[in-house]
Amino acid sequence: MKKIINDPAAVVAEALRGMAAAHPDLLTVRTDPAAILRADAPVAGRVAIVSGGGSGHEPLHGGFVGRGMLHAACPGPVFTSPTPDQVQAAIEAVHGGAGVLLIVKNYTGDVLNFETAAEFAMAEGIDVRTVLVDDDVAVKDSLYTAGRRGVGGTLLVEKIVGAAAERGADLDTCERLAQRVVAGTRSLGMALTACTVPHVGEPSFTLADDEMEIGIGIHGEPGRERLPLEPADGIVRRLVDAITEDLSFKRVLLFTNSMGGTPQLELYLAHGIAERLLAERGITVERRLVGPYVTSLEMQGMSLTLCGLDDELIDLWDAPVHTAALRWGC
Amino acid sequence: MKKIINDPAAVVAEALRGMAAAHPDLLTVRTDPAAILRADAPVAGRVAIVSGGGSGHEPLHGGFVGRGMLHAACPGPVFTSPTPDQVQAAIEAVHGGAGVLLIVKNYTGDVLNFETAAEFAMAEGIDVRTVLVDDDVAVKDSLYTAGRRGVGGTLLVEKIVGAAAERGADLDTCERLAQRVVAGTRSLGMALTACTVPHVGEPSFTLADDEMEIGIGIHGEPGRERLPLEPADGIVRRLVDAITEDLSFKRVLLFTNSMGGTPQLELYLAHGIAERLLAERGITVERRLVGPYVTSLEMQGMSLTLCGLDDELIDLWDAPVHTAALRWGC
Amino acid sequence: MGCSVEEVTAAVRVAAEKVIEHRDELVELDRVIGDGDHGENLHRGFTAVVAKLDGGGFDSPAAVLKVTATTLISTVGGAAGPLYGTAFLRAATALGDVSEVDGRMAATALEAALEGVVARGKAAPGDKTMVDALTPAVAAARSTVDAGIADVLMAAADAAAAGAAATVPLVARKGRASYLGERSAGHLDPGARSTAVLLRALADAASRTQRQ
Amino acid sequence: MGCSVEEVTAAVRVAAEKVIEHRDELVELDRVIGDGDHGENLHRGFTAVVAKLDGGGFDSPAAVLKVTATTLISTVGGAAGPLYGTAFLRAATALGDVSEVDGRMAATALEAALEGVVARGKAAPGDKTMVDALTPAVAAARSTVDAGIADVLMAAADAAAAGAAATVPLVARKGRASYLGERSAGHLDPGARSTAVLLRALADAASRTQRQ
Ligand SMILES: Nc1ncnc2c1ncn2[C@@H]1O[C@H](COP(=O)(O)OP(=O)(O)O)[C@@H](O)[C@H]1O
Ligand SMILES: Nc1ncnc2c1ncn2[C@@H]1O[C@H](COP(=O)(O)OP(=O)(O)O)[C@@H](O)[C@H]1O
Ligand SMILES: [Mg+2]
Ligand SMILES: [Mg+2]
Ligand SMILES: [Mg+2]
Ligand SMILES: [Mg+2]
Repeated sequence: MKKIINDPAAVVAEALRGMAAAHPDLLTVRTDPAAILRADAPVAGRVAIVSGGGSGHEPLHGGFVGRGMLHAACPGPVFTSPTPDQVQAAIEAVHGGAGVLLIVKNYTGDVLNFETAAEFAMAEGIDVRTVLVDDDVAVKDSLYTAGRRGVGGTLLVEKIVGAAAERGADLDTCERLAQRVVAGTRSLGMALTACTVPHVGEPSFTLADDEMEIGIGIHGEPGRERLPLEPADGIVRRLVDAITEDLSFKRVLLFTNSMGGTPQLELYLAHGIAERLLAERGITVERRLVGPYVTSLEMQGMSLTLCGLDDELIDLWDAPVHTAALRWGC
Repeated sequence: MKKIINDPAAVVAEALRGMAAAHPDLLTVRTDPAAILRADAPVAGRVAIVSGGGSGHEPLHGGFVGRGMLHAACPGPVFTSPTPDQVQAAIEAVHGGAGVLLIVKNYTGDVLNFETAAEFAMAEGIDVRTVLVDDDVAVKDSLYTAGRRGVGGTLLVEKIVGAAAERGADLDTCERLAQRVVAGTRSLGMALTACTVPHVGEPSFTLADDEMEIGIGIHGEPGRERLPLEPADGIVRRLVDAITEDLSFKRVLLFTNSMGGTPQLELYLAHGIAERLLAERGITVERRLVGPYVTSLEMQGMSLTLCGLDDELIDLWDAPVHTAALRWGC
Repeated sequence: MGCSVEEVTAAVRVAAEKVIEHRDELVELDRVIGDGDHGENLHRGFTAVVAKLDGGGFDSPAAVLKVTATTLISTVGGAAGPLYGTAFLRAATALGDVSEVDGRMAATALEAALEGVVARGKAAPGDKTMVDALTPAVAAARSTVDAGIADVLMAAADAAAAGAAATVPLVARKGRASYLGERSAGHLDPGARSTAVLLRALADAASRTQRQ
Repeated sequence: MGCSVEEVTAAVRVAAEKVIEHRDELVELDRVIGDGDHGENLHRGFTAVVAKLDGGGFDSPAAVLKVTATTLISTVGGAAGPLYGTAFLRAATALGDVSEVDGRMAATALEAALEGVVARGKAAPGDKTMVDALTPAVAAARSTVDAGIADVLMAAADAAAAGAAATVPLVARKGRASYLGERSAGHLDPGARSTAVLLRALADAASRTQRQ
């Protein structure tokens, strides 16, 4: 295992120390339990947006804490959801009197831990709502699985709902808005290589030099289908086809995401192909985001996310945001 | 070779197409010869800042084109400097009547090609100045080498001089400012793994599982010293020591850069260590930048850059910038 | 004769240490069909449990199980944290304020634990989860309920081991392994395995104290 | 008897094709002590040169060399683009408007090429660059100057090959390989190698036409 780390068990704690040092004006970083908070939290009278999950997906979620997006992020150990105490402490730290919306990726661990935290916080008299993000079309949504996973779309939900909360939308509105974005968002990822979790020390799975994995998760879980490696045109077409077969789109935000180890050059190349394929299908790309935003450590690969847009969602997407990883309008 | 590409010879052209699609309002992307231009170029009465170099270092340079930074970037093939025609065409496209400053990384190929372009442009009556960036302390600056290389510090020169040009500084002022930033900036990089250039098809060098390379270049060139892999504390200390031995610093911008394949989690961890070591040495970190900004394709590794600051440089660093990869204040 | 509060404390500690010992095996099982953290998660959680038990001062077996539950909930994370936390919490509640745990109570506590896991995780037998180890364990415990606690736990441990082994051919329908679909077949479920390890250790500890 | 404009065109085309053929070898040499693009850069440049030569319509040997120069400058990039571009440009200037190139003129043109490369790149012999192939080539050409062009170029090609081979033990002091310091020793310089390939192809082409 080749990593720039000290003790594998201390990776998250040490990274949080670096994050605190890097963004002193923007963030307050707490340890024990770990939380990344907006420096100006709690924001009185505003719905607080809280998310979190296992670490290793950076900049998700800590990189999205700040004005116009998250009020708090709860980082668990690498690829392991945070504990209820941790989430509860974050909820209490950022609650500004208008309730708290939890944005939770749909994994059993995340759901159970956030659920417990929400129960505790509600017992303290805080109005807490939860929205599950489950945008991954790789997983069949059926009674026979844990349901679709939350992947790239999570960022879009956080940005759009964060903007609404910043403008003063109430908890009901934020909750419905988040559900609407989730309902209109679909993603699919693929990997060329696996990542190595520090405490595991070896790659999560092995792919031959001429293989790729379609429908990869963001936790180093293998995907649903292993196929011979294809040129970019074929790869991107598979992702676009699967997403647009799952849901029909007209006006969209196109999010081309690196799984961490894929360079910008390849990512822009893939993005260009996706734009072309969407144009061929009569889908209008109104907004785009290209970069390593929802990652799986150093995994090489990419995901595409399409999010259906209307004028309201565009306006919220364009609203000012000031976080470590996403910033515009201020 | 596992990459999301089609034809290795078409990687840059296809990536530029994707970049154009991703940033329609921000950039004008030309092909044949290739150039990435500010959408509003030429900006009348402003010094035009032009840079460029081999591709594969994204977001450098194209990701830094826009308000408050570069007016044009000339992307060569992967790791190969652009040709004089290409640079000359970019110069002519963005020249706004107040002269052009070329920011060139100090490599023989870049120097020769930009030099030729400058000659041609000056023959057309455009006042062109060139500033060479040579911030890499890995290379001894002596008569017996091609001189120090330009690496991470290039971004800082581009941002600071870009801000001055945006505010209306004249060509002499921009040139002197760039020289001042170069003189006060030092970097050092290291790698855990090599990258693979698409048209080469195999890694630029090989490192054993327990080895690292200190003083790595950004073109997949091996570095100066191969050492047993160390924990992050040791790695970062080597970088900080070498940089601060080369030049003495008081107030600095600390730039912790990923070579492309190192995840944010590790990068923040390394950043935290660097902050601690600088504090121990009595060096005040006034500004910081953490991310994959000056990369070497998918190489795993990092570099540190220290740039001496004074109030003027801080003010220029903080000035609004709106590019694909760096954005604040607007 | 049943287990006193000291004996329960000792048994939970032994169980915690066994799980800690199995860290790498559980990591490896989870790496193959999950995300490779199950062993690390339980290692972190049960290390904290051992530290809590070292503090001592428990006035009932239920208190021991309760502190185990809350410690697991606040340190494990992932799916296993809330599930094992709930299991120990329900077991504690089932024990009430008894000062000694006999075979019948142990079976009742195990049954409550299973119900808690199912209530939280909604898994059915055959879904390839820890429920596939716990369900036969509860059945076996119930059918030996009149024996001593050592025999009850031994029966439960044997059944859990068999149940865990029987997860190998299953296609997962809950938890992270379910994302793999058919490809999850052919592998042991990490959570079922850790349940078997826990129960085996509890049974061993009980036999030792009961034999003395 | 010297080479006509048609013969010069044919010789440059043969040289271009040879370099194109050596793409992978030059990539590999550059991968080891540089950045692995030398073969790709020259492949791109000389492919463009061949296309330009196909256009035809050159009224002097100098015109052929000049279009080669400008094509290389505008398509190769890297260090080699401006250096080879300058070399061909200076050679073209040295030829002036002669309609046939004899042995003496070939030597003069080679010497001008070397001066151009040194003026731009500031490398001295022994720095482990293309200068280490060109310098002995010029000396050899000068000493056979009264022979026919085929013999002059053959002598230059032999000397270039030896000069290139002699770069192996050298520590680079110019170009990208210089960053490696001592570790650059033990490897053939890619630019010296491509110079040797070019000269060998020109010499072979000249012998063929002169023998006819
Ligand atoms: N819904 C569920 N019900 C019961 N057990 C479950 C459920 N989901 C997962 N598990 C158990 O949890 C184990 C995985 O735990 P762990 O790896 O710690 O959590 P995570 O899946 O969040 O990484 C699985 O092997 C399985 O036995
Ligand atoms: N200053 C110089 N003078 C003469 N030749 C040089 C000089 N620098 C580099 N070269 C030659 O250029 C070759 C490398 O060319 P190439 O790989 O195309 O460019 P780059 O180094 O920009 O990648 C070297 O092998 C060397 O022979
Ligand atoms: Mg997990
Ligand atoms: Mg090069
Ligand atoms: Mg797991
Ligand atoms: Mg090269």
